[in-house]
Amino acid sequence: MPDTGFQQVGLKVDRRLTLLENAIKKHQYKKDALLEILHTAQELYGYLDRSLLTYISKLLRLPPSHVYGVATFYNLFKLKKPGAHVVTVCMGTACYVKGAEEIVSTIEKEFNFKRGETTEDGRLSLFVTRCIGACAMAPNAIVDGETIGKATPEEVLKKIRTILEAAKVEAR
Amino acid sequence: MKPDELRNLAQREAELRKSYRYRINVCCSSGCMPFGALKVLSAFKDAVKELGVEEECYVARTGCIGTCSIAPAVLVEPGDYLYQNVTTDKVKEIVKEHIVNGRPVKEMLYGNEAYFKKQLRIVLRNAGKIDPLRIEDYIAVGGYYALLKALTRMTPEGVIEEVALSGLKGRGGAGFLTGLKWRYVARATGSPKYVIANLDEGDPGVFANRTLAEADPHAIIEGMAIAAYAVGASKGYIYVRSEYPLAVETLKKAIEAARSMGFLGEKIFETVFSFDIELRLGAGAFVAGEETAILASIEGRRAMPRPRPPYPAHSGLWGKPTLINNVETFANVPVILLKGSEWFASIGVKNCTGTKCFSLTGKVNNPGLIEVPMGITLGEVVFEIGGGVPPGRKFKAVQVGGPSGGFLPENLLNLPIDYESLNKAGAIMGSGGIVVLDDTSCMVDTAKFFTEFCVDESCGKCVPCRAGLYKLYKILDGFTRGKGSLEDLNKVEELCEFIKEASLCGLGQTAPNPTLTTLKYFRDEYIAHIVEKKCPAGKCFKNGGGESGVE
Amino acid sequence: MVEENQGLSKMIELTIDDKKVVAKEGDSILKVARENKIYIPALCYLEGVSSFGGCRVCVVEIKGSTRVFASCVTPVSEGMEVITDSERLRRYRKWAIELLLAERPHVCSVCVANGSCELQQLATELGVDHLRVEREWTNYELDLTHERFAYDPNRCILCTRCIRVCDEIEGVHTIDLMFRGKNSKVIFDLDDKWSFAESCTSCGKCSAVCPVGALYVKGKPHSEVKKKELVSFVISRRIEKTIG
Amino acid sequence: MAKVRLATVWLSGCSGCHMSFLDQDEKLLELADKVELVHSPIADIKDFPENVDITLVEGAVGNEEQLELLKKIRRRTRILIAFGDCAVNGNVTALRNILNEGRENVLKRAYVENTMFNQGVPTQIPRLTERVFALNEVVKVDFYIPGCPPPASLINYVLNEFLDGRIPVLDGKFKYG
Repeated sequence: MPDTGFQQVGLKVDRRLTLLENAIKKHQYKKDALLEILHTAQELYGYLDRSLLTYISKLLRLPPSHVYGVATFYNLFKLKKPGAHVVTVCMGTACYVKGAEEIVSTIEKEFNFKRGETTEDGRLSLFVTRCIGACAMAPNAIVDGETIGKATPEEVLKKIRTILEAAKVEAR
Repeated sequence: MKPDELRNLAQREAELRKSYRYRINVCCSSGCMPFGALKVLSAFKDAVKELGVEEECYVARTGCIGTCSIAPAVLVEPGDYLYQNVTTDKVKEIVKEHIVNGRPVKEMLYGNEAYFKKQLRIVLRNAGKIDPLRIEDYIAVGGYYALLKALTRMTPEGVIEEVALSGLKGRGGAGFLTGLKWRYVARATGSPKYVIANLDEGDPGVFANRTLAEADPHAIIEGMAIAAYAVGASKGYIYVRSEYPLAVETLKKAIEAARSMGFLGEKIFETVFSFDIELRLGAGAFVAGEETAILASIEGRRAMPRPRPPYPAHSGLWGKPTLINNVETFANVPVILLKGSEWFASIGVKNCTGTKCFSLTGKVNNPGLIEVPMGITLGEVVFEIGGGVPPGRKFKAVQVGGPSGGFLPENLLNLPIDYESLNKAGAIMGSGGIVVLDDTSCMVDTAKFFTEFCVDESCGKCVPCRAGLYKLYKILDGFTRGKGSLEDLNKVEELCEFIKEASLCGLGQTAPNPTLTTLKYFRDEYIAHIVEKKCPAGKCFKNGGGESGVE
Repeated sequence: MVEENQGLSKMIELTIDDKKVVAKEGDSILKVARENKIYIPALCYLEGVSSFGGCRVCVVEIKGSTRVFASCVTPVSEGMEVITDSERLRRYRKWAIELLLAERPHVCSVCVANGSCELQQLATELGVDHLRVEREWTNYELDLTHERFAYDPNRCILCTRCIRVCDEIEGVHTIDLMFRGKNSKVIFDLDDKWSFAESCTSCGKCSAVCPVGALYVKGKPHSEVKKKELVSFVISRRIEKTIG
Repeated sequence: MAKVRLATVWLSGCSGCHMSFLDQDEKLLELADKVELVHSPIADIKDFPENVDITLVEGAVGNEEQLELLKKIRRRTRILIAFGDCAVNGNVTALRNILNEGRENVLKRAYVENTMFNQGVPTQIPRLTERVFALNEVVKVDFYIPGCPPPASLINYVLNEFLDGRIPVLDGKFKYG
């Protein structure tokens, strides 16, 4: 295996790196496995930073701009570190029709940031997604993995505050 | 696996099923999961044990039963008793009364018979009645028999002929004749050939494909294997949205199970036919559902569509002949082979046979996953199955076909659901979404919402879609803020025509549909916004009027 | 994408604007039309590299079909009847140019490409004398880090000519697109500043083929650079062909 | 026969289009036979007159006074011509839209940050519009003469066509920039 990789790009040698290399090996360094590799990398690292992308481009022998182009084309791949807590509001048709926009704008106003962003202190990220498929219970919001069906802005805000408070207490 | 082994296994499983007097099916699909379905499942298992009816009552974890509005839903067989909003505290009573005492708990039942009356379940034949993670469950209800039949008693051409005679059309939206597509791939030169099942259902508000994969993954796998045999492919891919973790997990396990049973792999049923399937995950790009974009995505590139010809049938994955069908199309195939093309052709209407799955959502009393025979009218779906709009509200429009489907008004409610009729009215079949709007929805705002969706999802390759849609969105956004003039309506129509006609792929070609149909059927709402600066539904103008100085 | 024809291929007959022409099967309508001195306006098309089909300026009608087709990516076929000019086509082409002009702040009077810009020429030719849609005033940062070249994303029309020459002719693939839709942007390596893009060979082909003023050579009149660099580009293409 | 009432107006622009207008040289004399110049930055007429046949408007709309004036022009003119790139699409004038910083900051940049003497935002000037508009973003425009500036010959051609009762055809005659 070509070991041009990790030292050059500044990746730490750890278990995650081994797992990533194994995944790449499993795909026999095939260029067309790029999407699969990016999935694996994001699962392991949480997001795709420059060093990771450089490393993948070297191992798969793909031009860096190609790897970057693919990673930025798909919404799912995150190039920036997401916040410690994540709120995702479904903006599928059913949820939109039933008022998801109000939930999103309420959160935006409350924490003074925009959808797709993370608060300055890195504690909260807000994402919108297109349909999580629980349309019958619309509108839906997911706060740290927990789905709130038939959600109201107040309810979601309350949940976020509880989580942030709990985290604060823990930190102390 | 040898043919005899399949028969024996099926028999054993069927007997095992019979040995239980009751079967409790707990829906654990994505619709019910967020509302505690798994807890309900284990509560049922505990209750059955506690009350000592383990021997006579089987508790199964199943896929979607179809009634998403009453999540978590539980179905008790025999008799198909459907319990609604089952929480863990209700479990014990249900088991005690229904199973032990044989008296269904009437107060907890979902009393809505009309919901099922007009439905016909072919694709969803097993949904909610088998455990998707147990391949034996699928075999018990006749699974993989169609594959056996195809491989041992039919020629590839014979399979294609049967599918062609059934009149099955692609369920991904465009409605191309499936048999014809298969024939093109079968006749194309080049090897290896590939089969792709499209499960990149990115449409907001549409979850029919996902539910199918969660409820009956083997029907998809079997359909793909049959297709592979028919066209001469040896490798298949299922391209699935990664936003569907449960569907991904279910499919992954189903593929492994099928492999270990020998339905996938080398020399299936001891014939010369070999076929295997790999999962490929999407990563959040609606356009990747487009036929040529899916190829780019599987090849690890940006999912940008390319012009056709060459068609994937001749030059698909890595330039090889490739068959791409929607998962729902594949799920139809085993039934067609088992019951015959004539039977299938007798369902639905002429030129449009069979059934179609829809996710029914929006302002409707009974949202959920439905399957209806082609030719059923929109009115029947919205009012009889869907139970109409919520009390006190007035029906306004129904959208068919996902984000790029048109909105149809009340006077088109007797329109039959088939490809031609929908296209003529400005809607599309799409991948199967029906969204109902009532008088609280503003048509201008809704058109804007869908245009914005398409702006976000445009790949950016061609100018009409990339730049045109964004301008369209800006103009519509202006309308909802008090900007714009009546002349702008003509401009919108001209711009829509350009986007529709000159865009490269289906995304751009259909994206103006919401705008065009709302302009056609609800023009008065646009005029109210522009002239009176008023939103009849009270949705718009919340962010103040127009920019300073602009007339 | 329309493949370059190799070796012997079947000849077919078709009509373009009522003129009977003979063509190699598999060639694009645009190529065949040009060979027969029939003019079809085009923008993202560049001879010598693969066709992209993005700008939709080269759309034509084909009898028997209600749609329009980008002639640069539509192969000819036997008996095909192509119409290259009609009121409808002119309308569509106009929209394409207008939308491109409105997509980013194309201010000709302060652009290096003023006078040698293909977008500007097409606007004149197709009569786009004003914009019916509001112009976007994007504010991308200029990249002036390279010692010889400059990149102004605000003038980019996303035709991908630079990407295609960089990949197919120079063979380094320094350039690609990032993001998608209206946010698409031409980037070097990992969206690096140009001078930090390791894979770049500074060959200058990208700026030579840029139809607008997005990629350009610093400190020289654009019109002069373009002619000179295009000549060397064509020569390199020829060498490529003889070798490969 | 009564002379055609012609007006020219200078909004936010560099006056280059008017210079080009003057570059018609001897043809201005021919023009003078046919038109009566009822309003122009080169003539000292305060208010924009009523009942104008043709108005050439140079420049984009950058402040509220211009906005009002343009609306008045529209009301009082039969044929309103966007004269030059700024009027047609904003051009250099509208480059401030890129800054997207709000009108106060634009003024600060011009009168404070980039000056050494007499720093301070003047108070006696018309309020800037939030962004700069091309004419057709505000009023209906009847004809467009692009160019930065449009060549004198083109201006002359367009005016003469209108004077002769024809609608000019710019096919291939104009050029942005």
